[in-house]
Amino acid sequence: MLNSLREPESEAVHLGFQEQYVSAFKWMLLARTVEDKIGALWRAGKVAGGCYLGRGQEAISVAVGIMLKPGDTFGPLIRDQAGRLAFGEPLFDILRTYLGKKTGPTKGRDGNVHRGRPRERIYPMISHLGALVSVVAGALMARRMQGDTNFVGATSIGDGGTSTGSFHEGFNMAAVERLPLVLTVTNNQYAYSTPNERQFACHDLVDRAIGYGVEGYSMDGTDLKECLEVAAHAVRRARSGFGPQMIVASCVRLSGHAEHDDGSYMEKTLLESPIGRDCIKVAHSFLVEQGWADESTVQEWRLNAKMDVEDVLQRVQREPAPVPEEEDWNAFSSHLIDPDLSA
Amino acid sequence: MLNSLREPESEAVHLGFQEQYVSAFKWMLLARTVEDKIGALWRAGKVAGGCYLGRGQEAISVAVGIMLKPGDTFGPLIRDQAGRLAFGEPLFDILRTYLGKKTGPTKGRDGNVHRGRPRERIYPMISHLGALVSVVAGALMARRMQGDTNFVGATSIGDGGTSTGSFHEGFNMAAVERLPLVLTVTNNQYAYSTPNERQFACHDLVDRAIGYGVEGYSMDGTDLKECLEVAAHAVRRARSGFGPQMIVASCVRLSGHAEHDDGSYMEKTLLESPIGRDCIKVAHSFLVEQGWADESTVQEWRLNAKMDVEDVLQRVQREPAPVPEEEDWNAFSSHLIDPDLSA
Amino acid sequence: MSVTYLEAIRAAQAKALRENPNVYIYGQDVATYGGAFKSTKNLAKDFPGRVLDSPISEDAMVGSAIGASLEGMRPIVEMQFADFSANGFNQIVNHAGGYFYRTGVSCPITIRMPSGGNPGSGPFHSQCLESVYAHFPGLIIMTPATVEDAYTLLLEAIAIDDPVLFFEHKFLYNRVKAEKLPEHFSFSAGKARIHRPGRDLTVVSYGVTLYDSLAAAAELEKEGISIEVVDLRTVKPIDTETILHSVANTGHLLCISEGWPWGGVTAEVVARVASKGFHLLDSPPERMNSRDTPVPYHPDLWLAHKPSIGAIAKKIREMLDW
Amino acid sequence: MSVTYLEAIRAAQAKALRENPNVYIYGQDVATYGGAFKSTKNLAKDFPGRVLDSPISEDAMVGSAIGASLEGMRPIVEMQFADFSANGFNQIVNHAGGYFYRTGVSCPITIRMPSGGNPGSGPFHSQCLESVYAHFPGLIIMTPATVEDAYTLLLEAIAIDDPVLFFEHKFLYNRVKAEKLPEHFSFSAGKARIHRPGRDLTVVSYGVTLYDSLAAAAELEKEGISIEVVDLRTVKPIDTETILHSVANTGHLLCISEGWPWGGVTAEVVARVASKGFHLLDSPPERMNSRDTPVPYHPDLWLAHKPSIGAIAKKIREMLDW
Ligand SMILES: Cc1ncc(C[n+]2csc(CCOP(=O)(O)OP(=O)(O)O)c2C)c(N)n1
Ligand SMILES: Cc1ncc(C[n+]2csc(CCOP(=O)(O)OP(=O)(O)O)c2C)c(N)n1
Ligand SMILES: [Mg+2]
Ligand SMILES: [Mg+2]
Repeated sequence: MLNSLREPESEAVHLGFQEQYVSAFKWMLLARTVEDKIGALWRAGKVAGGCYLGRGQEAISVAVGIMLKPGDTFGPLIRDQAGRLAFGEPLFDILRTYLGKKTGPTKGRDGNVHRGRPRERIYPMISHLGALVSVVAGALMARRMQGDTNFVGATSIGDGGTSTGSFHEGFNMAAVERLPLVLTVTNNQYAYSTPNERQFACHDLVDRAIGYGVEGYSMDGTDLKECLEVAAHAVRRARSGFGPQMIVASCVRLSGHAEHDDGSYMEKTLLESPIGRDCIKVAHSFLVEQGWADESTVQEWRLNAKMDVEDVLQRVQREPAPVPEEEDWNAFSSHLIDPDLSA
Repeated sequence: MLNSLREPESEAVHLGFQEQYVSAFKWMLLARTVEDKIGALWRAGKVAGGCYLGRGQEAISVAVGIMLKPGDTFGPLIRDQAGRLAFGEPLFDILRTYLGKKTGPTKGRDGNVHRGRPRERIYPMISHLGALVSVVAGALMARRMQGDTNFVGATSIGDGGTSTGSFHEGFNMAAVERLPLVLTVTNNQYAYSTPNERQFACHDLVDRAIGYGVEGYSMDGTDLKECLEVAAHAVRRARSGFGPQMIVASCVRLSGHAEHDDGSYMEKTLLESPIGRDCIKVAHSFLVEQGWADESTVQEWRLNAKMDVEDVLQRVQREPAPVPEEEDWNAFSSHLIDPDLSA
Repeated sequence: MSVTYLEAIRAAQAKALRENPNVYIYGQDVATYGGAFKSTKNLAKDFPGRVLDSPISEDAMVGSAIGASLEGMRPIVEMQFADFSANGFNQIVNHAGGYFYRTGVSCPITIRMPSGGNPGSGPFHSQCLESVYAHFPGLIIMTPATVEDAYTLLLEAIAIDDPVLFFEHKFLYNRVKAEKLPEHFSFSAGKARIHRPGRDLTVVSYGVTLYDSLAAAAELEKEGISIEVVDLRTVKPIDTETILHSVANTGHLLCISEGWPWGGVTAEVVARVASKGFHLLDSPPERMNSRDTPVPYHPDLWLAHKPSIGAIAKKIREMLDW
Repeated sequence: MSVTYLEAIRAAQAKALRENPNVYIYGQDVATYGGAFKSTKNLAKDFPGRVLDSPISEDAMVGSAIGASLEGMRPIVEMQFADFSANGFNQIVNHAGGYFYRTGVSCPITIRMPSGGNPGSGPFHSQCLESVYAHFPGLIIMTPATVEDAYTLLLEAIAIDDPVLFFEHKFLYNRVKAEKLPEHFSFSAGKARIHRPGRDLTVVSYGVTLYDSLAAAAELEKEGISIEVVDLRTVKPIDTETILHSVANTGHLLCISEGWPWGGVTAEVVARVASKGFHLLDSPPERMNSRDTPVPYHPDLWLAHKPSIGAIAKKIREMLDW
């Protein structure tokens, strides 16, 4: 089901689509694999703090991540493991951050989903939901002021995150500035334990697109084919000057909110509904149906993903933790340090 | 032009409409008169601080104010003089507050538009735009929890105020709770000097109603008849359990943002457009056309308004200013006072 | 039978809901789920319609509580983490904070602020924001350290006619226990307590660092040093009298907080004692805080970020050598 | 010819726009209108496309500046009034503030904060929020009092690689003047200045109360009392060294601010001097602030709300009688 406010050009399975689909599928496998591993490490007590996984949301996330080119900007959210990988975040960053290694992008100063590479335009999120929308918008404003062309930015938000003032202000600003921003709203039916009906009252969150004056699409987030088509379309529209694009993807979170949460409050029937499908299984079947891969090929890909994760994990585990005695307790990058506070 | 998402029942000129119209018109005259006086006092240096008037917005404001019954809640904004009067705010409150009198509702501690009577359900606004939406929503939640029925709350916001996160959070919450909240968005084309196209990108702000899942109406804010019809309808719908109602009223601010601002940046053509009409002139003509009043009657009403304002002003001017030596410098209402800070 | 700090918070809310029909709880995931930390567990079931899940809208959560309080309710807002109150900042400091002074009408809301660090919580789930809010007029700031205080101060917060920010410390939730909850008590917000009497030096603290202070005091006792430990309990208002009384006995002051160093509780306490108790002091008044950086994620960095028991003991030894 | 404080701010922005193509200004009504206080007057015309009106979205204004800074820009965000920064609080303290520490990448944004009271401005257009932001790690807090500092510190703010909050005082906009703007200067953020040398007592202040302090000093001079007045200029970092040096000469400290009393600049300064300069003090260090209520609207109340020249002089006389 592709349901946009303005009809997109027909998205027939174009040349290269198979390649893209397969590539996206492999990133999904890798994301699921590394997350399964992180979950296991967390349960084994090897990961400090929370553990927020993207199970069931790989198709949506990868579809956006894979459409971005180097030079584009990506502001991923909690469950964007797959998109991060597709956009180029190394597996090392994920594991180093979850394991708090000094070698990681935050040097152990921040954890789990808060990693990023600002210089390479992967923006680290802060926990406060919605805050990244205006940051990505500002980066795009800057590119335009600098005379750049042919760039887009993408970021995502959950059904719950749409209730934040930050989200509203940031997205409205992007609309006013007509920025090439692709916003994915991943409606996984819950914000932590809070169901949609306690979060918003509209029929479909895509109903908000018209109120911002942007193009909007509503899609089945469990079908990689649809995700890729819509994301391709939205990214292309954004890149071509049609302003912000809002993609609302429906799916179901396939775990609890985090590894400490069993999600027992979730409606059992949801998992039997079409959007309750596991996007990896759906894509797997599709690949086989299309004859783009057979079972043993998929099996091999899975194995490769496992091996990649194991390999990186082995190396990362041997890397050093941050050493408090060597820590530079200074939040300023300029020369201005307060001697009374840095002691 | 009445343009609602769900068609309201036809609002023929019903029994009692003439009475209501006339009464509304008188409030409008009174509001304009007292504001003209306040503007003059300000120019004479007798009002400290800013001076924000509602010229051109009286029809919208009064229409909502007059539909509310005692027991309902009203959270007026900057330019809601007419609605305040119609809902029952005494002229004394206005003048005492503008003149900083000790006798006023804020005792000189706050000024101009920040007055209110919380106990009588006229809520004082803070300056931070959007902040009152959730406050009114919360009051309505409380009423419902207390088992009250048959109450509504109304509040308003400007085109500029819709860009605040507060507005979004508050209105979305009201929608989720399905509260009897009537929200008026008065689109006077500018937020201070900032025109609509730098504020939002949708076609009409009423396009946001569907995204909140509420009923919405777009109307000509210069036509008292339309304002009364739409407001009556929306207030009735809210009262009858149809949830929040969003009224978007178009008009033009007939002064600068405040008395210090000549509004010279405003598009000159706007004043010649239909929404650039002075709602008081429009209503005046309508009254005469309908034969509900002749020129001399209107003249008499104007005179009465002037006399009322002069009378109250005379009395208020003789009232005392706050005396610093008598001021209780204590922000706590409970017994907890910090001796070190209250000194 | 024993009761944890977390259970005390739940029990206080249950008691308030039971005894006052105007009390209700509003916050993310507080209903069915019972709150991210389970501090409202079962309350939605036991008090139908009075424990409500909110959208992720901190500004509107606080705003709605203000409105409800004007209608006579006694709302309890739970921030999922105190850190997220940053998004409700304007409503807290500008709307609720000044309400009484501006209008003469009070605004009795309670905002529960799960605060402070835990290993691995990182920059956005660890903050101690009591000093930020204490700077604004009209807000009462409670920082209970003990199970008893978590219980009685929360009940008092709900009863008080002013907005109260209740900074409960997450590290203490399941780590401190009491035999049972107090049955008879009188309200005492704004009063500090001598938690441990001593002769040689006064340590003023609150929240989690109260325990670090007590541990340091125990260590120093073996060396013959007798430390008096004052628990502030409420950081606004501050009970200057009790502090000065203690300093009058010991002649030395060290104030300790897990919060950031610039301008917080410790600066306020030291400044008060320096002004009002200058002649009581036999050595310069000192303070200890966490480092002036975001709270780091890695447990080792986290431990080094805040005042440790060892560092406290060392500081005290230095002060008494002075 | 003379230059006002406000003109200095405009001139600094014009210079920055002229010399650095990465500088731009974003805020409500800053373009055509030239800003609510006209501090960006004509800049939109002179620098097309680089002075942009924003929606009423303080959170997104700051957020977008953060993003732009990551792309190499040097954004200047104008808050219409510092008070409205409450709505951008989260982006300022949690996003910009910790950026460098968390990521190793700096976030060079400047936020202009028109601050402080004017008669009739009331609770929401008068606030002094420097102490609130100074509490958070990673933010540099400038509080210029003079025309020269308004100019050079703003240029430095834009040049600095960290987020800078620039608290310009509205009362000074058109009330203080200089002959001309400095042409040659070296950057000096973080350094206080002895504004008026003296022998008998040190007054530490900044912003508008610097002038009240100077006026009190002039009054006391007639009584033979010689006051040294230190202008902090930057309240984070605080130049403790200069303060201690002054107190070493005078033996007495009074710190004065228009901000609220609990835990602000004055608490921080007094606490530092009490700790590091205890033996330098011949009397208890004291502080003066505005009252602990919202800033009142009525001009008479407003005057009584903040430290007056008379009250400062009185306090100093009392201190020296001690
Ligand atoms: C402003 C803010 N308030 C509260 C939280 C705590 N919190 C973290 S995740 C979460 C639920 C998010 O739900 P949703 O946006 O639907 O994303 P999902 O977890 O379903 O992917 C909450 C409430 C937060 N991170 N930010
Ligand atoms: C959060 C916030 N930011 C900035 C301001 C300053 N301000 C006061 S009124 C105003 C313009 C309001 O425009 P609009 O909402 O369209 O209402 P109007 O004045 O046109 O009635 C601004 C920017 C404010 N009051 N609140
Ligand atoms: Mg969700
Ligand atoms: Mg407007």
